[in-house]
Amino acid sequence: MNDILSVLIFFPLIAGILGLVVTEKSIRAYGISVAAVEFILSLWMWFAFDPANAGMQFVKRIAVVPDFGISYYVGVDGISLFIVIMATLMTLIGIIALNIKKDLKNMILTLLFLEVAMVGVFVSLDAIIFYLFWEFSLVPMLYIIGAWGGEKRLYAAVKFFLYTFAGSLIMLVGMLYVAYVYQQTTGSWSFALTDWYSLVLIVPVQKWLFWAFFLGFAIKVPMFPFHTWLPYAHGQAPTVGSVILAAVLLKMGTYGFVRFSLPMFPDASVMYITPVAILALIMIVYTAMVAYAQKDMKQVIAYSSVSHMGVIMLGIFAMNAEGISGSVFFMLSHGIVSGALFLLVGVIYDRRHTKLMSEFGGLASVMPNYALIFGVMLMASVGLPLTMGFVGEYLSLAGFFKISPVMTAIGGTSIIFGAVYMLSLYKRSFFGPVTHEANKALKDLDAKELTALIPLVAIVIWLGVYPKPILQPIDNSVKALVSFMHEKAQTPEAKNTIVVSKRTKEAQ
Amino acid sequence: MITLNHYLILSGLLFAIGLVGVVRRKNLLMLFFATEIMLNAANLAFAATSSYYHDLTGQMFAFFIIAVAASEVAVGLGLLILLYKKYGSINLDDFTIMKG
Amino acid sequence: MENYVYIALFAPLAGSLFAALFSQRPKALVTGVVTSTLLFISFVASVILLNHVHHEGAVHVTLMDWISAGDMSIPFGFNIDQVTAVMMTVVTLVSTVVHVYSNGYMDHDKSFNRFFSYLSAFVFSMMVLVMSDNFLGLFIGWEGVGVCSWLLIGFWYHKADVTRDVNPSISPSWAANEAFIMNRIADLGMLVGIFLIYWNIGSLQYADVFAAVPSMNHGMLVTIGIFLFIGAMGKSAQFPLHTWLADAMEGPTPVSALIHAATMVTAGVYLVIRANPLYSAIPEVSYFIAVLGTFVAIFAASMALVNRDLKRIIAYSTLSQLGYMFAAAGLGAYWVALFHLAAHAFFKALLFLGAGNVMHAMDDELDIFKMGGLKKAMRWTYLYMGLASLALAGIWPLAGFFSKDTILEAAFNEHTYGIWLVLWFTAGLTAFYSFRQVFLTFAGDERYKPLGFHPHEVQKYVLWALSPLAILAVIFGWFKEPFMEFVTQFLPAYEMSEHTEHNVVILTVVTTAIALGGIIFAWMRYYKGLKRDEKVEQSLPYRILLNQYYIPILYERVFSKPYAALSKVFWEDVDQQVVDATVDGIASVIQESGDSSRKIQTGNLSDYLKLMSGGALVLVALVLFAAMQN
Amino acid sequence: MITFAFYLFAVLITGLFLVTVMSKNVLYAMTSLAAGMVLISGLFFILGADFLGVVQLIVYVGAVMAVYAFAMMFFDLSRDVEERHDKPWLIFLLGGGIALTLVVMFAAPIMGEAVHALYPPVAGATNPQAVGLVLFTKYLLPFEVASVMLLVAMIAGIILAGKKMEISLSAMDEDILPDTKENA
Repeated sequence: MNDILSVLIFFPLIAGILGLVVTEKSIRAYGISVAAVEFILSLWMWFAFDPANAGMQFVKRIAVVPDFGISYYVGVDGISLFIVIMATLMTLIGIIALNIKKDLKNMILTLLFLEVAMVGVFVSLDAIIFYLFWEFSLVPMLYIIGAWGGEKRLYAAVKFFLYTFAGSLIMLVGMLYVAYVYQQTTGSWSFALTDWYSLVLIVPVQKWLFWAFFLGFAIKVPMFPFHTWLPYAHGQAPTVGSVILAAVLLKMGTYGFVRFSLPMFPDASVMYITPVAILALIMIVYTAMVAYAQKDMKQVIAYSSVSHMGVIMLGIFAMNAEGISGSVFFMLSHGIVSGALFLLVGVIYDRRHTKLMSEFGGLASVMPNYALIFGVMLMASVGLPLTMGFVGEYLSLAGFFKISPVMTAIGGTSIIFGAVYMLSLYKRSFFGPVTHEANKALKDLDAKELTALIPLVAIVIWLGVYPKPILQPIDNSVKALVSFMHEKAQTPEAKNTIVVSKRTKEAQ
Repeated sequence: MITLNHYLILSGLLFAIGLVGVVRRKNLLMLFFATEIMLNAANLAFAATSSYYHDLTGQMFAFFIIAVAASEVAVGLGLLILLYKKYGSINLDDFTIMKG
Repeated sequence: MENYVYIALFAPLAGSLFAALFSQRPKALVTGVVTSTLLFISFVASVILLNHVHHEGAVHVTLMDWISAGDMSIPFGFNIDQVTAVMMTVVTLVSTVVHVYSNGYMDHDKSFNRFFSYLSAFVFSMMVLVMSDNFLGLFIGWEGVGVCSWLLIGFWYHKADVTRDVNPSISPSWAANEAFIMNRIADLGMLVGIFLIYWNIGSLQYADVFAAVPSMNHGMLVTIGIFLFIGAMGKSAQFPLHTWLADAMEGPTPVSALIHAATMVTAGVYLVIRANPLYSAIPEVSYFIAVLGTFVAIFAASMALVNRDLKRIIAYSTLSQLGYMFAAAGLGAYWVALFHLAAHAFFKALLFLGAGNVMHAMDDELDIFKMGGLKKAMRWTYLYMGLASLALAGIWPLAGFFSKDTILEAAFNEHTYGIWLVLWFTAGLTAFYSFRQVFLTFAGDERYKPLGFHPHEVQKYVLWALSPLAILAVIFGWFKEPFMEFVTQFLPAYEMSEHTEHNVVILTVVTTAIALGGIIFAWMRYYKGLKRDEKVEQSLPYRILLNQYYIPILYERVFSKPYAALSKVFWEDVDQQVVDATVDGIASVIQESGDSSRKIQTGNLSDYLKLMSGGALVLVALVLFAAMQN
Repeated sequence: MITFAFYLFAVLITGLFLVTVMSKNVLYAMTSLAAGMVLISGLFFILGADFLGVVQLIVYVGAVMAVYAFAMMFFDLSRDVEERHDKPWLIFLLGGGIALTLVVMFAAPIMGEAVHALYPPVAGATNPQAVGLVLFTKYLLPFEVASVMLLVAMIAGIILAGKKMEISLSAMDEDILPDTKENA
């Protein structure tokens, strides 16, 4: 059982390599079964996971380069557990819904390799391993966008790659510096996160490191003004690329904040709440407005992702268990919901080879099932209670309210602006009379698409009504994180801002 | 009294001479000569250090450098001959096909 | 009792899901029958609970945990006290009637099954709203009814957008989006209120919150009160968030009756009543609520005076009556507000459903100028609408008389004579526009004939289904005393002063007089038929009223269009020209520097060697420099 | 005596190598190079690295120079080589700069008095013996690798130089010579 994480990482890798000899005909079945096995393995991990334990579980540590303290060090806690499961789930859904004719085999194998990187990032507890997976995730995505994308795919792919790569190089410098400081303090090298947590950095050093890590994560999130790669990447990527990108890859950025920035630089994080929050607010309001101006359905959803990630950022910098738990939960719900929305746009793109809203109208009469599922996901996206979207958005905003009521009120406009652009998208595409001849004979969702989408709908509603099975382990780990940050904080300002929940205090 | 520094200075000078040759020469064969000078300068520095510190490691390095130099000459001249056969020249100014 | 709570709550949900199963099939009568039956079961359970609460006090159940993070712990908990029990009974009763009615009304609609699914889902949301024992549970219902309202307003989504001149609501889907977005604006206010409550009190349970009110800082209470009221303003369509309600008339008429008259729009009033311990503690906010309510009462009534659209007139009247309710609640007469809420639900639903009958008869024509003389063809509908209008006008002994009169008494009692005067005058306007509508529709010359309509009465069972509402519209007022006793077990009692008691007869007479005056004026002008006066119709005040004070156009010019324009600027100019251009600029700087430094690559090895030795020189010099530093 | 020898050798080596890099005549350059190398082996002997001196003589002065001499015969270099020099001052500036910095660097008293010998010469053994002891124990693996490298180099040299040996360039007519001038 302790090796479950290694199995999760390496199973798709081996399967991907073996897949090279599978024939083009049977590759789809092969891909689906591998992804399904991987997903079941991840569910098994959840089953074996002890929700009461807030710390790392299934920890495995093998020294790789002992002289420099680099080790293969993996483990999950409540924060990463569900993101891993989401990554395996979205890969499975993506492969099921795959609808490309060209080089299907390459695509499926690329997705399997991408899965390795995604799982790897979220379970790594060693900075070097983390960084390796972090960068490795770029390559399959680069290939997916560059090989199967739209007209400007090369521009989009290169932009995506270079932009995120530039950011992560700065992060790498930050990591090396942390390791250097660790070596100076303790006399031995280590890149293990758990060792780094115990390192108390002086505030000026924290400030610099905070920004180094910030750049790497913020470009990935993507925060304003580093967001412009995202619309291109989404606009040009094939459906499955967008699904994975929105669902999982963006979460690497916000996860990085939770995993690195907060526990390692609590004082700097508190100090920079205001600038980060201002960027997040710009993200929320500005990109929501930009989303409203789009003509392309996919671009609307792409910009809406940016807007929602702004709320997640607010929640992370709330510095209390409500906000951070909420934003981790929001990461999951945003992954599922935006993934589903991209799938849905892909459905219509397959049929009409256009994504322009002006080309549609009245789809609700022609494709009722499609309209229904789109409607459910739309409502989840605008944060309707009893859907998954609400819980995270509500908790994130509630958490940040403690920091600044005014900023939360501005951030809360996301529920208004979100409704504005999503409803206008829905109205323009689904309502009104059917004006285009080509739309009159559109086929509703077929079995394959329904298989991919219905589980997502079920999850969205299940976790909206009863989020406890997921929220509780997240909350346990987050509470531990918050109280750790509180203890580690040096400045009185940080001590006051980081609020340890009453329940944690009682438990102590 | 000759100290280690003397040898090192000499070796530095020889190295600089070799460098001047490497930079200055356009004829590849002559350029090879200049590299030999540089290698020798390094050998000298090694031998001197070895001798003054009573440590044979320096001499070991010098041996291996000589071995490398011998291999280099063999392979390098082979290539040079091939080049000459193909282009009829061993003047560097005649080879600019890698111009960017 | 727990089981009755769950039956009352989940029966509509079950109905909705059942109907949803058939949503893409052609009409199946079974969906209508099953949902109506389940609604009736829910109604029965509600009545049983009402009775139980009356005798044994409140019932509280907790279904399960919902959200639990940090110190926040929010269960799905339901609390059935007097107010809730009244709301539940009213909601389920009106819903049941509307469901049965819809079986007839939606008979020919191809989306019959879908309609019932939405309608029952709405009832479920409304039940959650009124039954929850905490603010977030209320918020679930609050948003849930918003979505159902969106779905139902936009029920005929296939209609195309038209200009404002042709249809002031543009299209059903446009009206639906307007309603949802406006409600969302208010919901943000409410959410902020909820956050304030959480961080100041640490709980969202009504019991904990209201227990903490007395010990709290007054300024904070005022802030919380204001934000919660912003939420209430959106849902109850108070000025300035009122425009959506009239446009919401694009939905099918049963929807207007249930959602936009009887239940959902009263949610704001319910919230204020529910939070009475809070609002009692902040009289300044309460006073503002009363003033705003009063303003909306006359403001909406004035728009109803000239409108020609059958449903819009009733919508404005709803708005006006909501103003009355807020006035009552703001003055501290919470039980009176609740009483008027219930009475209004009955007669306004009746009025709307009657209007639905007329629409059916007239092939969905809504212009009352094209009707007239329908009483011959639609005797029963005429009776129902006449009764409902009398009740609305506040004529003894119908329901409206008791409830509205009490509100006026309360206004008098509080010495807020301005409010009283305005409400009194509005009572006259109410009577006038109600009967203008009734007379123009049912009396006078048969203007529809040249237009080729063939009106007919609706099915018998539909008329029977309306009878409970008609009966209640008549008799509900007689239960004023028992109602007061019942709800004041929970709500604060409202005592009239001696002074008011003395004047109560005079007040009643004066109020009835102006109501009768309004009716008589309408009778004089319209009973004999329509006499259009071009001069009046061209006059400025008339046009202002007809165009809803130009507020929708103002909103479009001030908010919608600039928002769209700004969005476009943000996208095309800022995002592409500034942000992205900066990124590409950096990239092109790098590329161009590479392009220009390409010249170094001469291909001549000798040049490279020169460069290399230059580099070596620099490195050696650096080493030397570093050595000198030590 | 040793001081004198050092300075004598130093001056001679410098002079000879300068000839090597400055001369236009290949033969002069090669001859002075060989002479300089012989003198360097002299320095090795002064330093007590007898074995190294011998290797220097055999390998460098003997083998390497012989290879150069053979190679020279392939190229028609009996006349003076013509070289184009764009910026002669730059070359000497660079060379002089490096020489100057190196000299300045080494002129300072060498640091690291605390250096410990890793493999000190075995007491009582002559230099070749001592070298042999270290070379065949501590450096056995590099030694073997070096031998493989030499073998590879030998084969490579033969193959490279021996390709198309059957075609004689000098026996061909001018016009059927492989494209020489065009490609140059």
